[in-house]
Amino acid sequence: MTHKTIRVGGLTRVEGEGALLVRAHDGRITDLQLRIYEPPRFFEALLRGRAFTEPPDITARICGICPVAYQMSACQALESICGVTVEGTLRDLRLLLYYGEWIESHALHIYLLHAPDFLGYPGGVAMAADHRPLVERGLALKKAGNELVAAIGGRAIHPINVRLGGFYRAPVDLTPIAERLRHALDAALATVEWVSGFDFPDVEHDYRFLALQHPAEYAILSGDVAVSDGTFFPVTEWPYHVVEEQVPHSTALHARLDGLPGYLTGPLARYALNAPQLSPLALRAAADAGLGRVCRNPFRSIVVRAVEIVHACEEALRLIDRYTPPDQPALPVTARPGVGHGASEAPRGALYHRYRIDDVGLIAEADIVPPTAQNQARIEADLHALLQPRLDLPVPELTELCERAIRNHDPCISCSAHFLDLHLHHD
Amino acid sequence: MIPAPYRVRSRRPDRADTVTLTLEPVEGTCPPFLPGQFTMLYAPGVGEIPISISGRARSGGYVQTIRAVGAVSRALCRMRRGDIVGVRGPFGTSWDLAAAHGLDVVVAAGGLGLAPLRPVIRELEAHGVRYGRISLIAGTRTPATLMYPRELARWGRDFDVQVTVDHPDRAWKGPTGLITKLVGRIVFEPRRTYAFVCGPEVMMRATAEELLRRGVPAERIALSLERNMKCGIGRCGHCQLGPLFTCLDGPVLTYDRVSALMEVKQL
Amino acid sequence: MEQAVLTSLDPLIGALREHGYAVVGPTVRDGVIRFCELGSAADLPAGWTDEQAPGAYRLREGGEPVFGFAASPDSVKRFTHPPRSTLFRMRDGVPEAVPVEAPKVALLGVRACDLAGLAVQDRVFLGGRYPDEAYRARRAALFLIAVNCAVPGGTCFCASMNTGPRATSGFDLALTELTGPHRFLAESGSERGATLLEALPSRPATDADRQAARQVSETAEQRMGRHVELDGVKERLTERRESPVWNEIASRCLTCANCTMVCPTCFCATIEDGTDLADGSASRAERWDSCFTLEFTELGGAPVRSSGAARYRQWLTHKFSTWVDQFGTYGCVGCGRCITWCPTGIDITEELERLR
Amino acid sequence: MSRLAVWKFASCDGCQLTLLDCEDELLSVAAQVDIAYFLEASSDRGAGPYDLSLVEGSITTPDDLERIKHVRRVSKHLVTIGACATAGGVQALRDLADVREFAAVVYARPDYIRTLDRSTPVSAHVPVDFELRGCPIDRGQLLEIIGAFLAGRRPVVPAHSVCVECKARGNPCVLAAHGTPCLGPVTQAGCGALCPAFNRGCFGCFGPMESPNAAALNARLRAAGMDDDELGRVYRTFNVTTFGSSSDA
Ligand SMILES: Cc1cc2nc3c(=O)[nH]c(=O)nc-3n(C[C@H](O)[C@H](O)[C@H](O)COP(=O)(O)OP(=O)(O)OC[C@H]3O[C@@H](n4cnc5c(N)ncnc54)[C@H](O)[C@@H]3O)c2cc1C
Ligand code: SF4
Ligand code: SF4
Ligand code: SF4
Repeated sequence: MTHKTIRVGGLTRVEGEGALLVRAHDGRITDLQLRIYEPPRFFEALLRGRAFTEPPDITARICGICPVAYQMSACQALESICGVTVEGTLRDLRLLLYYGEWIESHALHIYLLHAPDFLGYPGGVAMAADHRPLVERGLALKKAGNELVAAIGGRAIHPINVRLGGFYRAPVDLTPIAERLRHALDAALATVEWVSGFDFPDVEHDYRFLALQHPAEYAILSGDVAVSDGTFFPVTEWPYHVVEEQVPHSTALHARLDGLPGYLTGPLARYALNAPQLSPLALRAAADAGLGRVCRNPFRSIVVRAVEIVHACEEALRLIDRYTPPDQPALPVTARPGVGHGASEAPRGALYHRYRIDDVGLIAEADIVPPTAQNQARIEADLHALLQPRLDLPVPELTELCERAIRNHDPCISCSAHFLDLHLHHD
Repeated sequence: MIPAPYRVRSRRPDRADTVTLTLEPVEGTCPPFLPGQFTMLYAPGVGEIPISISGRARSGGYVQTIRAVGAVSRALCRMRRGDIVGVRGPFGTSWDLAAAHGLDVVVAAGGLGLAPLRPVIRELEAHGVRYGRISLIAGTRTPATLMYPRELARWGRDFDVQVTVDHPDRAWKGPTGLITKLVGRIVFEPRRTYAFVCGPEVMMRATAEELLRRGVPAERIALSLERNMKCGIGRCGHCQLGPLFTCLDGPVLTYDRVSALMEVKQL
Repeated sequence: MEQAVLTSLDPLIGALREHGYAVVGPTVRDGVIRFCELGSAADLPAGWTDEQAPGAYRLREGGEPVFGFAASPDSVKRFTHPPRSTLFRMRDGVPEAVPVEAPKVALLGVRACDLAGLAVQDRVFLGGRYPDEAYRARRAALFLIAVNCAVPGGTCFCASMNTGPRATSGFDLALTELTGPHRFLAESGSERGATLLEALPSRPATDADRQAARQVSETAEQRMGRHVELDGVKERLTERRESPVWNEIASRCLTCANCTMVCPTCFCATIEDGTDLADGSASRAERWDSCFTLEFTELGGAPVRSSGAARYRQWLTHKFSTWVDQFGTYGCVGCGRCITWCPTGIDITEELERLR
Repeated sequence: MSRLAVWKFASCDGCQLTLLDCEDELLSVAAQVDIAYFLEASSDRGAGPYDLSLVEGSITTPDDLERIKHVRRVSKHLVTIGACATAGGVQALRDLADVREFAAVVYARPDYIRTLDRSTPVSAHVPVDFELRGCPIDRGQLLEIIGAFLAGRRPVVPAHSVCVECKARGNPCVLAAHGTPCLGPVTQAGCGALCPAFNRGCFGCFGPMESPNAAALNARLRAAGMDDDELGRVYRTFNVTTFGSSSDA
């Protein structure tokens, strides 16, 4: 018979726990489920009753890969309730911290998780057996990112120096880190060149992209929400546009945008919507890599990530260059009741937080929409499109292809505050 | 604080968990030691612990008996012939054998306490004429855990040797229970007796108290104290017992100096 | 002893630099007056003072003097007995000593109690059968410029310990800050101190300067924040080993070890043996330890001093009783740091009084 | 070559990421140790048994309850890493609430969610050879643990207070000098006294030290301006239950 089932149990080289199940009947996919079995941790519930100052520390623990993203979205949502806007040097420091996380997270994904797919290794460490200098370059790049995070945040994972209004202590001198970033910038440029030479499957999807947009910069820390269909709205209107729904096969919620499922957030979206705002070297690297104005091939997202590392290094250097320590490490923030929204661009895409503070300064409601939840439906669509014409391939090959297609989106499953194994059944 | 590299010249398993090593310096000769002194033995990369010297081998090396109880002692017990061990020392005070000349001698050992007392017994064996009556009493958990069984049998030809066990097996014909009971079974003249006592602290206190009660003067009851030691040279502070640094002022101390200290809980 | 009057400390700092010393002295940083490398006399905490009380330290603006404050949070111990130092590395069975780091440091602004603390450390580290050569090297690399205390802190009791407030020995130079006009009476305490002093721009000291300096120390002595009755304390503490007071103190004691860390004389250390995962070499480090930790007395898998009461008793008894047996001096110099920096404000002078 | 496995339960991935964050040591460690099972980093799934298993995350689902027993069976040494695995993690806040109500807050169909009432440390279910604390763990301590287990030595992971490290680092005490509430005196060392170095009070992410006297500290923290609610919260964040009844404000 022509029943076929593919199961990928325990997705590897993704952050968190997930699996994929595909069923096909008579050459048609009948069911495709990206399952997230990351145990639910109920962050939105456990935040209730906590002090309004606590979400930056608590939500950081949603994800060890991108804690800064959580801290930044949380801070901005809460500050907006309290009527505080962080600007100037303190905002620069936040950006620097965030660039550090981008460099670290993207380098991790490119070198240790994603590139092994293109070169045929089970992982970065195995790849090092044949390509040691390459892996060492990747690790050095990653380290530069981590050091930037640690220089500002205190440590690379779950920084301790972030607070509402700014920081507990502002760094005195960032020049030592600049030296490392200059090397990182070279390594980033070399990375773009390297990954752009990979052999990419010829696949394009008609994505609906969503990314933050900022008038003055390639949006990362803040911005309004732009969609490739022309929709544009402030973050405060997020809840009217993005609605999360639960699917039985996953502990992650799926998000719909303006009633339609399957939009994409992350590097491809940012690049499509904001590329002109990339730093000069990043723009040139993108052009040299042949990315074009918009990139719809998810396999090439690795190139976009590399370009974004260039951008992050170059911008970070610029900010360090103009850095002088602020007079005060933080603006005073006093609680007041109300609702606030905050969004920033985590390495994997837009991350939205909403909080309501009650009249004694405690969190009454929290809502967090992480990028992976937004992308899950779209990843399923990618897989559908990819598998449908190739169902005749042997299962091991299909399995590998599926894993690769999923890794294209660097899904961070831990992130699915509320969120992913491939099981392919040809029934 | 830098150990000298020594080589394991021989290794003899004594019991399931106890090994006797003979150690020789990679370069030069072993510094002299006095009975009762200890060295700090270093298992490279694992750690360093105090271990008594229980004799000098014919080759000149230190003979040291180690029971595997934790990480470092286990690593030392696993050492093979030819392996490198770090040695610092010898450190600490010694058993004052000269003070026992002309006196009856009681050697009391609990468990592994026999190891630090072995050089004392060897001296008594070699120069028995210098002393009065010599008795050796030893307590052990089970007959199988008795230290140096062959040597004990040999010593039994020269001295009065008595052994008691906590948990006898079927074959055991000898006494059972606390070592203090053996004090009543040996012959010595309390006022003219010198006692060498080594074992767990409770055993040493009970034995010392029993000897004291029978009239052995406190200053003629010598004990070997055990405390946490990191440096062996009075610098790390860990081994303090009241005013004493156990590593410098001890480990061998007479009961008159320590009885009051040993009474205080958690000193 | 040479004496001279200096009007500025910059030439002194400059001269020390020229002699290859890093000049380390008090400066305002992180909300406290602490010892850091100085660029010039302008980095000194002129116009700042501190208020010290049990468990509390506050920085305050306090008028004109440059040295108008009391003991710094940290003691000189950091320079002579650093928090952690690597002792040796071992590769293929051969141990190699790690060279001792003994940078040339000029400490500007140490107090009489600090010097007394150094004297105690000298006995501990150099006085016995096994002198610590690393300590000796670091100690020899220090150039010590004392400042006589004018404003003792609320937790100071050096006068009762006979260690201050006036520095009488153990320094290369000693300064007394004088006002109207602002100047420093400098005296040398060593040959190198005298040579240095001679080379500085100065004017000779007059009787009036000397009189003013004596006055500073006398006033300081009368302003001691705390007092300890030493008479019989050594014997008393050993007699009080079973006192219920220890348990009461333990109810307030955090066993956090802050007191031993800030104490200028506490010398206890532990050994950390390890291996390098990458190259397989072994190494040993020495690091500050404290009689307040449980591992300190671990024997056969359990600590000897398991209770907080026993640990506090060890500490206090060591300082005022058994130290005397061991080293012929008290283990306390009256700097008051353990009182100020105890998070719950346990005050040894008060506890000694209660144990009377 | 010794074989290492890394396992994940309910967690943020941060603690296992710490291994990948050992950028300078990762490749040399990999030369000494066969990293046989590490899903986050490799799609090779080397079969057990393993000499050393590092386990991240807390036990929160019926499936995980079974899986941890499997991990124990295939591991010679099992070391738990991080506050989730050693103390239940921040998600153990559910222990103080009704988990169904928690699920209802987050999910429209809580009935789809399979979860346990409590988030428990690994040691609640299987014997553990060593617990490495921290949220997240410290990189240096992780390398020490791996080295110690391979060399058969006792890991140098002191259980004393953060204050010891704080003083060694030369931080001025934020509690005494600024009146900033700090849990350092009752928290186990390991982070190098990071927060005080950044002018912030320790919030206890390494869990309780060997002999915590929270009652004594609380008196001081109240004096520094913390009220009972705040005290209750600060002890119950990343190590929800381990500070114990002594943390009851
Ligand atoms: C002066 C002196 C002389 C000595 N002479 C000798 C000698 O000749 N021969 C000899 O064998 N020993 C001797 N010792 C004792 C020896 O030093 C110790 O046994 C050694 O320090 C143990 O170190 P370790 O690293 O092997 O064990 P550690 O890891 O330090 O463990 C120490 C002890 O803790 C116990 N332990 C560990 N974990 C637990 C637990 N969870 N519960 C209960 N107990 C636990 C172990 O059983 C062991 O007894 C001497 C000690 C001193 C001070
Ligand atoms: S302990 Fe903290 S850092 Fe580690 S996995 Fe759990 S939440 Fe993440
Ligand atoms: S700041 Fe906190 S950790 Fe540091 S010494 Fe003070 S109380 Fe202890
Ligand atoms: S100081 Fe405390 S809260 Fe901060 S990192 Fe260290 S243990 Fe965690």
